[in-house]
Amino acid sequence: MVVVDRISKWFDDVVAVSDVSFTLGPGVTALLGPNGAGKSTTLRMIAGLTSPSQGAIQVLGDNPRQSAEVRGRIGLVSQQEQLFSEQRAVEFVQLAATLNGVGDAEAAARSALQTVELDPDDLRTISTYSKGMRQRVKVAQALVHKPALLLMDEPLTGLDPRQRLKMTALIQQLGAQGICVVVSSHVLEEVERLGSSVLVIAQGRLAAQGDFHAIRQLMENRPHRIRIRTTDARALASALLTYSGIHGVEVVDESELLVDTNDVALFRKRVAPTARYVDAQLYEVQPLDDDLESVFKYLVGR
Amino acid sequence: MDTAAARDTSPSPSVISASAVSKSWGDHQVFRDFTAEIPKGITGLLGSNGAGKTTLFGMLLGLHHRSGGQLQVLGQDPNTAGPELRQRIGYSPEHHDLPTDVAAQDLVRHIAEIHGLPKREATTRSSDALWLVGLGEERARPIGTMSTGQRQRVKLAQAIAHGPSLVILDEPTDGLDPVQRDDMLELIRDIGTKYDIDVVLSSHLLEEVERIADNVVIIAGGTTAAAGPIQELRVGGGGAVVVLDDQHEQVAQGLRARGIEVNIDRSRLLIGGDEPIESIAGAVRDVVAEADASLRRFAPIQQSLEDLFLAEVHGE
Amino acid sequence: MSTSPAVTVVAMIKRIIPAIATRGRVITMLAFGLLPVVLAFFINRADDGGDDFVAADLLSRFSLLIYIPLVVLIFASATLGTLREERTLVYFWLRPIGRWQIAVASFVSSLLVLIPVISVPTILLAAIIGDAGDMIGILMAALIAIVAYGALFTFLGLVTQRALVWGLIYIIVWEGFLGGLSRAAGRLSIRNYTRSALSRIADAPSIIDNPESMAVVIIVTVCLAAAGLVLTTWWLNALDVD
Amino acid sequence: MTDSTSAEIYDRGYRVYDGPRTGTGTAVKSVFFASVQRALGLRRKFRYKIAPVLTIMFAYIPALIFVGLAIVIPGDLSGETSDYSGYFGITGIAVMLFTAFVAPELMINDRRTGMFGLYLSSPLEKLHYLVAKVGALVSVMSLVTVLPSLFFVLGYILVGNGPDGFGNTLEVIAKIIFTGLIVAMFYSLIGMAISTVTNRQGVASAIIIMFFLTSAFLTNSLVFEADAPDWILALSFVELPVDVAARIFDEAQNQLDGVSTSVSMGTLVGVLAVSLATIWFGYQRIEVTK
Repeated sequence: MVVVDRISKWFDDVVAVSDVSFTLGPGVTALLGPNGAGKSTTLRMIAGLTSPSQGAIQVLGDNPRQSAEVRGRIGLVSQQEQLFSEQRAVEFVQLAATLNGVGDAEAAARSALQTVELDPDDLRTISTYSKGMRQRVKVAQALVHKPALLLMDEPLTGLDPRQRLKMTALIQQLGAQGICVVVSSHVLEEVERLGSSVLVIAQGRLAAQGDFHAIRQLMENRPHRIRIRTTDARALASALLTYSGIHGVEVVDESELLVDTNDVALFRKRVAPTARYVDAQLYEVQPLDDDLESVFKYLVGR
Repeated sequence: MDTAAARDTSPSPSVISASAVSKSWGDHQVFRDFTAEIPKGITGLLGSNGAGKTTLFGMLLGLHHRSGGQLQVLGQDPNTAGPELRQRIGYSPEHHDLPTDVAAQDLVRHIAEIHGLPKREATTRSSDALWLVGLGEERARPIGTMSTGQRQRVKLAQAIAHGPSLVILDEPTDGLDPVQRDDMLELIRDIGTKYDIDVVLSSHLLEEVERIADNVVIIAGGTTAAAGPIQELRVGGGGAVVVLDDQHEQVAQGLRARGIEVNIDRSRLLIGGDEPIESIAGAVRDVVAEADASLRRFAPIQQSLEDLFLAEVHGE
Repeated sequence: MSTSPAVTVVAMIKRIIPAIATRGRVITMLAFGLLPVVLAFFINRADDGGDDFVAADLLSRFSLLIYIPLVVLIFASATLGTLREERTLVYFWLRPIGRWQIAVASFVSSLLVLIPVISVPTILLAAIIGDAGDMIGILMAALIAIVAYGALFTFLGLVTQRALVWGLIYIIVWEGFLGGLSRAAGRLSIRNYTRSALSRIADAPSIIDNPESMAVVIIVTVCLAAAGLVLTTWWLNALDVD
Repeated sequence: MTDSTSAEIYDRGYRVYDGPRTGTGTAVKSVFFASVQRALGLRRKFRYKIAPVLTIMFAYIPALIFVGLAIVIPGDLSGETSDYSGYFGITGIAVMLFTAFVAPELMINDRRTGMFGLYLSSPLEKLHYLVAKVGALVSVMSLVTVLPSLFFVLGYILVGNGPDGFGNTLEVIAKIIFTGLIVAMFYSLIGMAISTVTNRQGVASAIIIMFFLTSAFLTNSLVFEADAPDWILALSFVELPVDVAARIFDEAQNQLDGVSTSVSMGTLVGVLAVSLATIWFGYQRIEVTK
């Protein structure tokens, strides 16, 4: 649905995006990267808000910057918070529906608001809404015309935990309906929860691409550190050191040790039998850098 | 005014002591009964958006008066001791929009000066503060040319440059990516531990408060939902999580055969119900070893601040 | 599946008008316009032998040279200017409609706000100290000013964030100062045409020397409006929206 | 160089400040100087200096021309020299433009960039802040009111065309400083009041210009062309402050003929009071950290 072919974008002499290519199909894709890595710029180019300095983008088979028809099939949840705040939510979403040429704009607006769990009959203006509610209004206006491509720039920022859970669930649900949803984020836990395919952008370049678990698999080859809490740290430590893939064990105290390994698969297979062998109880086996955050740091190279 | 003396003779051991504080804006009641003792150290103030974190900061600074109750900050009542108190507090607001065309060092020096530092001291201290937050090389740049991460650092630098006893940081990690967030948290940790400055920071990201704060205050519904040292709030709830790469079914069956309750959630097994880790650890080790499974993670289920937060904010 | 342009343009106008016609702004601008009305009212009571020529002359100087250009600048530059400044332009821009519709909607919105805001004090003033000919003349001249300045300043609001400053410099320096230096320079200022219109319709030769004919005035105004719309559309198409 | 056996590592960097602290006075001074710098575009990029420099130059050009003329045609202009206060009329446009650009810059910028919140969370109170701002604006405005006229008089003195005698010269200079300050104060407070009620710099600039032009234009048209009573001229705010200063020095040539001294002074005091009230109550309503 989206074909990005070797795009670059620079502002004056600052390179924002450099030689990035990828294609996107239906389902949720997370666009991940640190601030200033080029996520927003990439999303803006896909939406046609700005054109690449080099390279080409095709959305639904056409250039998004030129084709009005393509524009009508894109929904964008942008990052800025400002909305037409003196309006009621339903009026704002209805305006989006009208401009998108939706037949019964009011009905579409009401149903979009219900999708994001906002009350279409709410008489308050958007200016009285909390950050989370505004975020949902933005999602509703992006959904109201049933777009084929939904671009969401940092939709989870500024939401509190409960709101984030709900937004995550909604994104998953939209992806399951066959919409191509692109979500940019630097809040890694959420991307992990989305369980989607991931594009990692760092320093303007595509650093990794693929299924989240596949990326994690690729990362298995790097050194891992695991914390073990046990009843007999010393015995377990010397037993583990006999494996060649385990190159360092640090005994923190009687009940805790840290294991460094290059062969994490071996460690995972052997830890329980070894503990049983030396008759030590395992109270905790905790990988210290198995989360996306560390994967991300590894990719970004800092 | 001698702040060294003020610091030592502070009558209350608490940095902030609030009892039954209430605050209304017109008809809208933000706080009805906020009560908390905030000791020295780093304190995280948690609450959902709109819970009144910023309003509370305004009251601590004496910028607007509470509607009722008692409040002491650094041993003084902010309603009456406003300017004197604010001289000893550093404040970093939530918004990112600082004057764009002013150089970072000019801003920080200016703020230090109005907090009572003589000109020369203000100049050297602001330079020190900017080096501390990692903007030494960038100090002459206009703030408008800086990234969100750098602006957050400028805000931190202007809050600490004048050597305050207490630093109040409103959402200091808002808008930062993970790498920048780690750096910022480390900085705050340093400020709170190395220089004997007490820190109160607000956040809605629970995990970061867990990482650096000594104490936590959770506000919800206009009252204190929970307050205390972080270890006391993070109590183990019993049970454990087992994450495997393979052999889920066999391990689950083996555990059930030993009378342990098992729930499968994707690749994770949630086991043991309310039982303490000690009574299930042996079974887990043996079953995993017998099944020749790859054990990715095995840990007691801790009630995280997130759970606590969800319970406090929406439990009633 | 696209709706008729009339529907979408009206929908956008309904959104733009409340955004630019904030209560404070309308009241302030009406107050500026009503100041001379109040003064004129008292003068008229104190001294009922007022001269007839004064009304058109006073109006032409105050309204056409200061009041109308500034009021038009404030409202017209706000139409697209506010959308850009608040970064809400994207909610019009990223829709399957021609960008000319956005240009037309902003221009019409400023006309719809400006015509009542400007004509209420103008009619009152003319009613107190002028006659019917003056009133028609000043209203026509005001309308021409609104259309011409409106098209120009709508475009200016889209192009620069500091539209008000550049607009002020344009009004004071270009129209006010340079435009008065020579006849040729005068033809490049909008006030030449608004004053010509007033001079012709109200039959008041004291307002401007060698006024342009009404045909020229109308042609120039229509061309300015068209140019403003075309430029605005073209700029919208080439714009990087954020 | 350093002897390797006696090397020491010093713990430099951030230290907690335990020294004495200066009071509110210094804080006000700091805001004052920061505001003056901002108004003049000092310590900022070149493009921020263009507008102030041009406007200030604009205010000095007439002085240069008059002094130049006095050199070229000695003696001929002596009649004009008595009317130093008339110089304020000539630079009126420059003063108005300067107010329109500087007052919003000093007031609105702080509110929009969150600086105002940072100020209030320091020992400064709203009153201190406003005192510093009024001081800064009046001082900067003096650059286009007091200084050009002083320059003008000094030029005349240098070419031997100035007032007679040392006492007279001092008197003229004192008058000019006083008049200039009244003009600066008058424009500053009106500009600040308008910048208090508007939240956008451009709009405030436009309203300030509109305010002065409207008042001067309307009152003059009404009085001289529509036979309105003369007291209406007191509402011509471009001329009013100069007129009041002239009256205080009891100069024969008043700007506003036919306006009684009490009306003229009363109007000035009234306008200043309304402006101050607008600023004060406007700022009382602003809440930070809500």
